[in-house]
Amino acid sequence: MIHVNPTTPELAFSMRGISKTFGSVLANENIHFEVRKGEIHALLGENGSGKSTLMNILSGIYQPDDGIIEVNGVEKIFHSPIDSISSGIGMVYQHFMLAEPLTAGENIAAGTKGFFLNRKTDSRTIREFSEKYGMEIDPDKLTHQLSVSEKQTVEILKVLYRGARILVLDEPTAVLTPQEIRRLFIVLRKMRESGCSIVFISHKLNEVMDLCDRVTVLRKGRSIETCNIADINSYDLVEKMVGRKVDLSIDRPLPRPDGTECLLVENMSLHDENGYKKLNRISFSLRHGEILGVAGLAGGGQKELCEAVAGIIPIDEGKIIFDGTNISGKSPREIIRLGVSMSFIPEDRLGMGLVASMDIADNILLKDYAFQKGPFLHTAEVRKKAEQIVEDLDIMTPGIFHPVRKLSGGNIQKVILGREINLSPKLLITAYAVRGLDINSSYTIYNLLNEQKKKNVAILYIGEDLDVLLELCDRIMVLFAGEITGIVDAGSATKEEIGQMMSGTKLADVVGGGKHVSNR
Amino acid sequence: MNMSFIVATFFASAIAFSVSLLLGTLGELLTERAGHLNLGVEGMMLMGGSCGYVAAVRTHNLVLALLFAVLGAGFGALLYAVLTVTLRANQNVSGLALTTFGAGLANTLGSTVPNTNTPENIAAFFKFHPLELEHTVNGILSFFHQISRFMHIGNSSQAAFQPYHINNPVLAFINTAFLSQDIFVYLTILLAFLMTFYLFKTKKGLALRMVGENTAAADASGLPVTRIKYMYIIAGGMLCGLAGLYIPLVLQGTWHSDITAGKGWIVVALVIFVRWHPIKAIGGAFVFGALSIVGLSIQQFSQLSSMIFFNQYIMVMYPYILTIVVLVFTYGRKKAWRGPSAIGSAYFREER
Amino acid sequence: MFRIAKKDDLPKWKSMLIRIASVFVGLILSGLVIVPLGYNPVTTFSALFGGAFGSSSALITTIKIAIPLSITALGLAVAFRMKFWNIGGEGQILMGCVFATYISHQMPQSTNGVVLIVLMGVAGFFGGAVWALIPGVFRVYFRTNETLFTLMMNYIALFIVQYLHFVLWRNPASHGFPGIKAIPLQAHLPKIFGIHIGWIIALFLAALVFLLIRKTKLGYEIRVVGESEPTANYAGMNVKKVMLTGIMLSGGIVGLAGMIKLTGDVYTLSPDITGNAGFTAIVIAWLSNLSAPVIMFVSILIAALEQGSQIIQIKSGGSAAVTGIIQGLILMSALGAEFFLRYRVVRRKRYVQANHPVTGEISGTAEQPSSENMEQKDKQQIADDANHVSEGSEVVPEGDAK
Amino acid sequence: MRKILAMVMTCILVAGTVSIAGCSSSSKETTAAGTDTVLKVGVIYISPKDDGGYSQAHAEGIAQAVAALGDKIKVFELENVNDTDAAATTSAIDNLVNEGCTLIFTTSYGYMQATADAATKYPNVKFCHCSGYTRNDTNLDTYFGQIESARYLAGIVAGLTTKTDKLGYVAAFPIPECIRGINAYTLGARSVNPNATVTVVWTNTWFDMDVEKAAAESLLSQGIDVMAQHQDSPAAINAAAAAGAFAVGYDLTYAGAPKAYLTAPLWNWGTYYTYKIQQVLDGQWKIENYWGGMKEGVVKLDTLSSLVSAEASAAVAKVQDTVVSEGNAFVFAGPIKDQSGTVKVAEGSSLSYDDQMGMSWFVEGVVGEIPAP
Repeated sequence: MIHVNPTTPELAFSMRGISKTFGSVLANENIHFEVRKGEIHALLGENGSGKSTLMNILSGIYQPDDGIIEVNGVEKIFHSPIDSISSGIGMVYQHFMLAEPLTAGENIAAGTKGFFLNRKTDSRTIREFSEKYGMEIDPDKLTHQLSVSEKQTVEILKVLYRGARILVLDEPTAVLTPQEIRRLFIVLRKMRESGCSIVFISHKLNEVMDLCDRVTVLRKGRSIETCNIADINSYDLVEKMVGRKVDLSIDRPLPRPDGTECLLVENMSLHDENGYKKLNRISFSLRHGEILGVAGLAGGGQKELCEAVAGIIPIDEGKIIFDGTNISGKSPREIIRLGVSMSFIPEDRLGMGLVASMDIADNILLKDYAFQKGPFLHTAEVRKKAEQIVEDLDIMTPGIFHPVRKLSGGNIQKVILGREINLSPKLLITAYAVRGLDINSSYTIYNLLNEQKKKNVAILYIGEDLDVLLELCDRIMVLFAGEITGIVDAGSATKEEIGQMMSGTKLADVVGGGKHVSNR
Repeated sequence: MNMSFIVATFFASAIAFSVSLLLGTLGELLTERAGHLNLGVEGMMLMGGSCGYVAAVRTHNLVLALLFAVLGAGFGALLYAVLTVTLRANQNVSGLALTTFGAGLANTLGSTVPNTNTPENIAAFFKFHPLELEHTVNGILSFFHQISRFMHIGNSSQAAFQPYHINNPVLAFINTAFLSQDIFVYLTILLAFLMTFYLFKTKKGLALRMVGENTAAADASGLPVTRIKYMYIIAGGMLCGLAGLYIPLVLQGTWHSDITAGKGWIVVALVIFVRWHPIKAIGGAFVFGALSIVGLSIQQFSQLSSMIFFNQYIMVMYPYILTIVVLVFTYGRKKAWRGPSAIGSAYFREER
Repeated sequence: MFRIAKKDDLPKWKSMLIRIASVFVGLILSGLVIVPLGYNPVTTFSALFGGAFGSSSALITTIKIAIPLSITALGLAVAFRMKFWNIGGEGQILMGCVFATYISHQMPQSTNGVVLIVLMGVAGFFGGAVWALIPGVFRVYFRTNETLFTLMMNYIALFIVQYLHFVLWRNPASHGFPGIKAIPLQAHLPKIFGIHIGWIIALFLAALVFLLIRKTKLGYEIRVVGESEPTANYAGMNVKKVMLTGIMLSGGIVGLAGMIKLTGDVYTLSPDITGNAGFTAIVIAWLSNLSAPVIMFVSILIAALEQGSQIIQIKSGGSAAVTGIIQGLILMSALGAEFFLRYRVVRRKRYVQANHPVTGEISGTAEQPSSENMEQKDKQQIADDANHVSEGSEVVPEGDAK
Repeated sequence: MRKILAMVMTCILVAGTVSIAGCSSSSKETTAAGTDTVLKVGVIYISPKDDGGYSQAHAEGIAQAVAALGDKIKVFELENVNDTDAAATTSAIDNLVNEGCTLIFTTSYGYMQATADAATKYPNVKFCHCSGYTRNDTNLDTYFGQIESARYLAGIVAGLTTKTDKLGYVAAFPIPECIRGINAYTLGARSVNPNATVTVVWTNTWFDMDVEKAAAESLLSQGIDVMAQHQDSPAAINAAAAAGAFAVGYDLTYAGAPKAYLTAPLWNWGTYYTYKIQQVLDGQWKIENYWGGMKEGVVKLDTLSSLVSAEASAAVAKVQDTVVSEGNAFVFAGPIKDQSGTVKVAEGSSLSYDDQMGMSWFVEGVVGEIPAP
């Protein structure tokens, strides 16, 4: 559905000539961005293209180095979010900005006018808003008891409650199931009907094409183009995002026919530190020279799966058999010694696997030091190794004594992968290996993985982008709420099938049924 | 003298002793609710105490004394706020530096009024016990007596005034233990209730809690985070200043260097003990206050004082052990609230 | 309009300069504070530094004060490396002394001095380690907040020592005065250059801690655990074990500091034996950026301030408390200076509006008007900003530190 | 602009450093020049010298000596020197010696060991330690006074002031010094009022207002109407005043509680300090165990306040001359019974100096215990 304002479109806000640097990184460079009243405007761009920075400038979180912001034709300077909010701009963050021990209602009411905290009137207003746009929320529930989509609802209500007429949603669908996404879209369209302007940040083209009226594409911190959705197709959009014609196909060497079973997981269950069940009777196998992809929504148990195989967290029941040995209950160090390597890239990228403030050499040491003799570190050999890795993987760095946090995302990824590959593992686990990377860097990583595959390494690939999963992996396993909803052959499965399984539909019940692939 | 009187007097001493603890706790509680652990309470109490006491001695004016106590300690809190909010320095270390500075300033200032006593007029103000039963009832009775004599009402008009005397032992106990305190004590307790209402029933209080729980969220909600932090850190410091003033001005009636004698540190423990809740602070302060002086009263009963459990030095340990128990208990439970979670971390908007 | 932005790492000499400048700012500020209180800043400061460094005997006294401070700070730095906020130095010093004293009382009178000192050292280490491990175990297994726990442990240790001092270990030979029997003569640390050998031990420990952190596997593990527990876990480290070992080392070294003060300087355990070293050392460790060599240097400076406080009294007859003001302000400005190492204050520039006429509507697909001229301007401004990073920084502290 | 500012600041800082360094060197020259002519005297106090108690009594004594001896001496005083941290004491003595002091008074019992060590370390410096017992043959002696004589007189006042016959006594430590004082006070009170009892609370501190106040309040709640103390803060007097009771002070005249204050046994250290410093100035230094009393003027009873009855004044006046001339020998003259009624000092004899110094029992009439060490 395409919605176009019949009369001369009036601008809700405009940002012109916006520049912003972080240290030496140029995040936004002379960006121009304008949104009309009563439209849903997509802000499209790759990771690192400057979308979030631009929106954080609009919401007053960041101060631009340069540029002008006008709201309703009046020039504004936002010193803090207060200024932005009072101009009628509301931001819904990707990482929720909620105080967990407070109730939903309190989170919504915080910072609004009035002196007394009146649960009744607040609840009534909240309910009015929820009904108007078709949302549901219990204001008296504590925030940490809410589900992800309820938390998002709280965030949206929060900005509506403050009288926002311009809503900015930063990748709102990343954490939602398809059903929840559909519900969100209904809400957003209702808001558009009531005259609100919505900025929808995403890198998912299909959602943009489905929901939005106009789109602005950012690339490498610059605004590339603004156009009507009706006037453009998704292929052109990708080209504008990436900056060149892209061949999105990844080559997929055939798995070695002689690949023996490397990893066998049987009926594995585990729970997290709060006692919630995170994985429930998971069974799958992985052969040498094969890439098994794992798809699923955030929090579906991918992280726990990696950590359990790597021995970091204990399992409640089941078996993990690696090359014929049961490794469940073994310490991470013993498992590392057996040849299991894991690179896990969490959301903040440097959280697990690398030590941000340490230099490259010290980070390379992370997996080696334990196998050195004596109580002292032997740094000389590690330095040599670090030099080698930097050279082999073409890591852009002033030297091996450069702190990794100062490297770019792609180079950080190379450091961690380089270290893991250097251990000549038999099993390589990578989670979100290309998160936050531009397309070029991503392809470098895919190539690295494929090289390992050719060396007969078994690879467990946890990914987010279904297109990539489908092209890179040999098989794809889908997790939903800690259970396997199906394992499919990547060559023949479709995105839709995987999407259905990601939202909890069992493979057998999937509409359009792909080829069933045995999980043995 | 009977046992109940001894116990009642002990209660009264313990209450008077714990007022400054309670005030300080309320102050530090505000600061911590804003997400800042200020270990400089001792310093701020000393600053407030010395400034207020010197003002009292020089001007004989209670209002000025209170004002200077508030300003002195507020200045200390301001220094802390500049360091930890604006300059984002480590909170623990900044608090320790504030204690060093505050103690130095207070003792230097205090040495300008050696060997003085609280001015008579101010001391008299604190000798007034508004809830003391015999005094109050007799005041009212004699007032009516005077009126009735003047109006020649009833038979009693010519009779001599019969003062009321408490006969009921329970009432006497309550009167001695709880009702014979100065107005400051009751105002402080009232403040604890008001602060509870403020924290949990007003939007200002909600804003404060939000800042202490998740500063980034509060910022994104459009709360003036920096202003709120400054406001409550300084307000908290001011309360600590009043707590500090109470010690030389009322409790001891004279100034001596380091007169707070570690009460500021007890306060830091107390805030955890009462789990950042103003009303619980009333009880907590009393328990801490009572336990730190009960050993002296127990000396009178040699069969008790010879037991190690009731030893003076063992008994003062209990508040801290209790605090540790509270700490372990709350952290041991999975879903328990562990206090304002922003405590200890500096907030920089562009680095979330 | 000003705003704050992150700064890239400064070269070493520049950050050094800022830190040194901050000490001077602290001195200037304290000068401003003490003048109204009736002190002449020039005579006060000259008494302070003359008294601390002016003669060899003054220097000896300063170093003697610095010894327990530096060793305590070394110990705390190990814990701080793991982001274990050990503010229980006071308690660990006390317990180190308690255990060392106990050993000295239990050993036969005739025990050889060296043997006795070594045994007391082990006991002191053990005492401090135990006292740190109690909160450590709760931190590791229950994630109990260690800042508050260690603070409480200080008081418990203090009351234990008071109990020993007044009741349990009261020396019957002291005419009824409270007090614990002094350690035997042969347990006194020998002197070299007029100072007990604690200074050699301190230097040795500094080297040891430096090596431990930089050159050993354990030190590496401690650094990784401090930076990121998940990463440590991931690398196969036994995080709990590393933390407990680190905490034990930290507490042990702090306990050893107590034992050294006991055997080198005080000879008798008393509740006041710490001389606040447990708290002062926190500030030292922090200001030294947890670096062992710097700790030695900063300890001397802080010790000079403490030693100078008596000289101020002797020279000017003033109150001892005035050094508290000076010390506090120097610490505060040094803490504040950290800000200028990490952030910079930039003036917000306005976009030149003339270059960019306001248009009511920009057609759907139009590219933004971006003239060459403007591009250059942008670049110029970015370059300007870069200049501020490198040159503006050393000016900032003086202007804003108050 | 910023560069200029930076340069200016640097110049200021450098200039500041140079001037400070310059001053410090110049001040050293003047002190070095004056060493020969003047006797430099060092004094160490446990608390601030204006503490209104023990240290102030000493400081006032020193001030008297300065007034009396004028230019011939120069005094350096260190206050707030912790007496349970030997390191602090040692460095204080070191600093005084470095300053050129050749006569040093250490005024608290806790300084004893550190003073003795310093006496060995600095054979050319003379040390006088107050209230201890360690002496040597060359440069370390001790001094104290018969404060019990004045306490005995104060006891007479208290014994005749009390209505309830219950006296209270807030005492620091169960050490002979305090026990002697309690006993003397009790003997004085019971010499005029045989029914009087003295209840003791130990605070285990010389100066902790909170504890002393709480201790006094615990006594007052038992019906005690005259408070006495052997501590250095006025907290007990203030507590008594607040409760409408009377109080006997210590160390110095206390003006803070005019409605409670009866009198106090006082120190008058000026007599001793003038005497001892003069001794050194004259080159007559001798090791002694100075134990002056009311006769010498080191100890006195404060002028009785207007609250003291005529009867009590008369009773004091009656024995005053004898007490002044005979001192503690009169106070501890037999017969004296202990708490259990056993005669400890027979009629006709008096407690010896050594027995007084080691006193570890309470006389009859004291309510309280001496904790076993």
